[in-house]
Amino acid sequence: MSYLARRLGHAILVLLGVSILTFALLKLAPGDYFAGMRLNPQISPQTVTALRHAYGLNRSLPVTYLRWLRSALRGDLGYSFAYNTPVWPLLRSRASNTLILSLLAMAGAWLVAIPLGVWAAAHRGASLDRATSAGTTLLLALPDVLIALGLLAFALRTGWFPTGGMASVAAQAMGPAARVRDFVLHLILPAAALAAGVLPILVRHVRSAMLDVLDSPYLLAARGHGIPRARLLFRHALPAAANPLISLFGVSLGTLLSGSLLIEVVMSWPGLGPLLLEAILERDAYVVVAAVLLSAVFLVAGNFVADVLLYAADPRIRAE
Amino acid sequence: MDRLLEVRDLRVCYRKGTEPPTHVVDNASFDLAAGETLGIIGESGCGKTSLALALLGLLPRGGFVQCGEVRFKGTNLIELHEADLQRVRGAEISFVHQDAGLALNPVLRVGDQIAEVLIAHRRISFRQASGEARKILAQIGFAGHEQIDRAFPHQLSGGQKQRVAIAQAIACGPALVIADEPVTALDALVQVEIITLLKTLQQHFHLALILITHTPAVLVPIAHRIMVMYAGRIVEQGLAPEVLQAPLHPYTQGLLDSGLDLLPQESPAGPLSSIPGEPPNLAALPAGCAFAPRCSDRMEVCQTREPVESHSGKSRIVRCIKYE
Amino acid sequence: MNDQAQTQAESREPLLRVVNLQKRYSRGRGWRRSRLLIEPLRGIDLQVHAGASLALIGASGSGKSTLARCLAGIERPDCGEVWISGRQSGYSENAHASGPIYMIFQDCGLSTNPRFTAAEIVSEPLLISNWGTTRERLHRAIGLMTTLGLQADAANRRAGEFSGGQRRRLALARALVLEPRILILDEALAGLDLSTQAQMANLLLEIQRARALTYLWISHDLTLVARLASDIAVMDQGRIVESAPVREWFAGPRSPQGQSLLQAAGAWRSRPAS
Amino acid sequence: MQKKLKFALLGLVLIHLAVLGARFFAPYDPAEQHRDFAFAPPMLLHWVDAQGHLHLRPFVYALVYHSESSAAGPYEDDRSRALPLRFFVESTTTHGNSQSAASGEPQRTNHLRLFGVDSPGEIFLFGTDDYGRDQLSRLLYGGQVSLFAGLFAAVLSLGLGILLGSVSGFYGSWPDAVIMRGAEIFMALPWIYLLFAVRAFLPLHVGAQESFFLLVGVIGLTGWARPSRLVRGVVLSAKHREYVLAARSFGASNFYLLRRHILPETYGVVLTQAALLIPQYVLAEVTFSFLGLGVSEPAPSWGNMLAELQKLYVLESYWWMFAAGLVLVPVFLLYHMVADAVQQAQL
Repeated sequence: MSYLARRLGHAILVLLGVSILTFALLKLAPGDYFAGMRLNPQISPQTVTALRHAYGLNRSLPVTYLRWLRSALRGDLGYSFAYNTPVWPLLRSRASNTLILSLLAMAGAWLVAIPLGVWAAAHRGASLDRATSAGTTLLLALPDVLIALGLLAFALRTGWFPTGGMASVAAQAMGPAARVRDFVLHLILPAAALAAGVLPILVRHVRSAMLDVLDSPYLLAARGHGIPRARLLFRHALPAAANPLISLFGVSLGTLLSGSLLIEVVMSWPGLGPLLLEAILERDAYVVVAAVLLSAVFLVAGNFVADVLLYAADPRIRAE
Repeated sequence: MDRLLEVRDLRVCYRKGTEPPTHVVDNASFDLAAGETLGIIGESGCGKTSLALALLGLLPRGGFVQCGEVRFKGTNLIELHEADLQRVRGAEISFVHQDAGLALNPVLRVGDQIAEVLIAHRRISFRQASGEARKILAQIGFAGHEQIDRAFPHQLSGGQKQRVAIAQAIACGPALVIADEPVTALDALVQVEIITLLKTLQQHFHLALILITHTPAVLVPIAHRIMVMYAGRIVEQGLAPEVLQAPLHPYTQGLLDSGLDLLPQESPAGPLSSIPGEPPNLAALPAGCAFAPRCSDRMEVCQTREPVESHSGKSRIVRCIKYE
Repeated sequence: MNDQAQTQAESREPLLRVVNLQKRYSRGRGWRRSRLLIEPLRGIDLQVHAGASLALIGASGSGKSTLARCLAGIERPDCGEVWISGRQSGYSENAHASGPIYMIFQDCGLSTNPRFTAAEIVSEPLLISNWGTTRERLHRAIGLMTTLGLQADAANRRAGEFSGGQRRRLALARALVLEPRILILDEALAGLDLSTQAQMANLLLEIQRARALTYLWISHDLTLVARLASDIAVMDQGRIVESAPVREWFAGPRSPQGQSLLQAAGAWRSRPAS
Repeated sequence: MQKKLKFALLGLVLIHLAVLGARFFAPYDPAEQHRDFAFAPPMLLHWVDAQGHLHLRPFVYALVYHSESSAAGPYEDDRSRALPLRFFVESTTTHGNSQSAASGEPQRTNHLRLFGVDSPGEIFLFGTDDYGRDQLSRLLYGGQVSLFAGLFAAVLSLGLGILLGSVSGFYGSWPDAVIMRGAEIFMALPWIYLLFAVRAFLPLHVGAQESFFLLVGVIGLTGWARPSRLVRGVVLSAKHREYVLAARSFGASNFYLLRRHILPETYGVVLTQAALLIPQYVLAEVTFSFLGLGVSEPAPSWGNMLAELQKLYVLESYWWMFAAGLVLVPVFLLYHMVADAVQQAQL
């Protein structure tokens, strides 16, 4: 249990570090939202100074950070200058959209990757294995952007899928069933693009983790005891290969979040990605910090989940 | 004596890439009776392990049996399909691997690992198999340890792991157990325990045992017969006392001379006896007798002609030109 | 006169004298650090005379290898003194301060860098101590390799291409190239086939005679110890519990640890089963 | 295996040379606009003319504007005007667009190009964009930005990674703690978010050259964490190898140990990482420029060329605008081949 407590403490420390890092970066940035305002002849310099004071932008870095951290812990992540609204409500719906997309893509990619990887490893060198490896190689060389644009072009040409957003304009008027159908239709392409980005990495790792285990002396020994093949693969080999795969789970979440930023922008999925991009272009400081920090929260939480799974799956870690 | 295992002219090859296959075991013939212990000795890289793995069709990637037969209770194992072989492995013939630390699955409880073997060969529920596994563990020296079946391999000592591996091997009551260097990785004291355990089991279950080692001393308390391998060939076989006390082949003599004595009072002062040189590369064997370059009794003819097996006495076979 | 006094002092003084050597590690993190204290050496006192051949035996984990590493200057003992021919030596990070003690490691496959050629491996200590020119170093390395039964044409082969026995010869050559007075052999023959083991043992005996070396054997193989050592010290839990000349010890070890070690080795001595 | 590596390296060298020699290989200046030919489709090279005669010198047909509403697109081939390909042509580049030539005297430079067609007439092998700029030329020039930004950034972050990783692994104690905690913080952010966070505090609108170095800096400096952790791992295990201990017992200095024994151990990991990081960083540049945070118009980069596709009508109708994304595929394949080959050579 102390292992998990340690991992949790570690995760919290890392998040604190991330918050300091992002916050410091933004404070070092030349110009903020009000710098742009200053250029506007209709707003007097006094007003700008007063506003800066009101938002606490004129205090020293540690003080601003501590104030921000204290309010962040209360759920107040600051104020968006561009949207003229508190950051958290703005972020909350965007973040949940990103999570829906990422988790769905994650589930889809793993559900395909595990059987495919195990199967390729079990038939090492056979034509099916080679085809899988050629497929993953090609998919790995296709940039996310291209996949997303390709799928979007496909949607445009065929008209089978909507070309962006989360819901049709007419969605409000639809019945519940139709609304769900509409939502799913909007979700399919971005999720597919996202899953296609991580799928080749997952398949390759599953395959190589399985190969390592299949070559291990204890699998040879199990074969020597006459354990049937299917049982050998799923009861003996897969749990032993789980360790690197669970670690991969955390890492793949990072890749997925990175990929989703771009895909959200391309496919106009109203997630964190487009919000962050806008915020950067608008120099909307608190939104940038909050969005980046939130992405770190997702990733760190994902890694913590991986730690918990690892704890459950590997007796050697439990014994530590 | 009824023959349990008959191996005839077995040849095992390894193929690497496009190179011609290397013969790691050649022309191997031997018999084993039920309840008999056969020790196989030889330096590393002389084909002992490959021979053992070939008996059960467990050769690693690139290895294959080129010719010969392995008759177990009358069935030729070489001709069996993988699915049929799988029914033999663990149930009729089982294998104890070199290093039990590596041969046990690190993420499964040891009790379950034994139960797995039972489930693979019997129509039996998991619960029954677990109970059985506990009984077997108690039988092989874990009597005092109540929760031992719930342990994971990393929680056990080297000797305990080897015991678990042996428990797996005997779980289904096989007729033959092949143990490949079962004690090499262990401390001297534990080595004694494991060999004693093997001996007890062998007598109790009337097991046939093939014990592979490169330390002849290990065989002294347990082996009925001894087989010596060099460069993929069986160079000498016979009853253990005969081979140990009066080795015929110069290689056997060299091996035994460099190993067995212990007390300084008994051992002569001066240099230790040893076989000069090193075992040859199996991919490029010298012409004639493979041992000739290292042999103290080398004759002219040894470098040109391969020796054939010659029988001396009831069950003594030696492959050396000296005795032809 | 001064020289004479020193020579006299040296003849009385053992070549290697170890006084109350201690070493401990702590495992674990933070506040749990103190709980997991491992003490591989709890006060070692040891004397080895020139030309002797002392075997350190004991169960695994008794501290044999840690003692060897402390003596060879690879690890720093926490307290205690090491005297070599009347001069105190100590650990230092960079300069080699343990004096003329070198060590041959357990597995020579690991103790030779697979990227290096044989000549590079053997001449490495010379290079490190800035001895001679490249040509002189090479000459000396190859000379030593030939003495130890490695062919001169092996000099340019990489370590990975040698067999286990040959690699041990390489490691031995490397240890001898700076002409040490004491050689520590940490399981230097373990894992070899018996015949190769015997070859190496003979080679080591020969070298000991030729170069007046003092050996410190670390081994769990009593068969070899019986043939190679002149004295035996039994270690248990970081202490030396017994030491005696080899014949005396084999005739009857006094410590219980020694007795169980000998008993284990003797189990093989029972007559063959019929 | 060696053959695969050689093939991949050769391919990469050729691609990089082509990009570097863009002035010679590209038929047009990247900013040169042909306003009459906005979104012209790629032209086909022909050897056989309408009459069925074979020509040894390949030619293209001149394009004529047809009608916006035709199914085959607004342009069609003028079968009567074959423009034979000329090699090693002396070409005059007009800086600024051809439309504004009347308003002032544009700057002119002459240099040799690999191929071109006789004036009047144009050759657009990869089509044009909405300003009528030749895509092939822009791809070649854009590669200078995209490929080399990735390359330089990888060199930067690997250099940093080796330095920090080996210090961390070799010296341990507090430098290790500081460096590794730092790496953890960097790795706790999804990579693109990290890039964006850093990019966010830098000036938004900068010139093409500044933005190139800015991107190299941002990408290179944020990517040190993973390579440094890998290098640290290798150094840490190498440090405890018995041959390192042996060298230490002969009195070797830390510098000697690092140089002779430990750093050579990391070469394999570093090369593999390089082959994996470069394509990743090329993609990062493309992503930045695609989203308008990198190299901006009119200087071409594969990212801002691809950005055209964000307009739905472009995405729907002008498939050749995908070229800037598709060129990434062979580049990535070749880099991945190098990574695979290096990795296998290590085993």
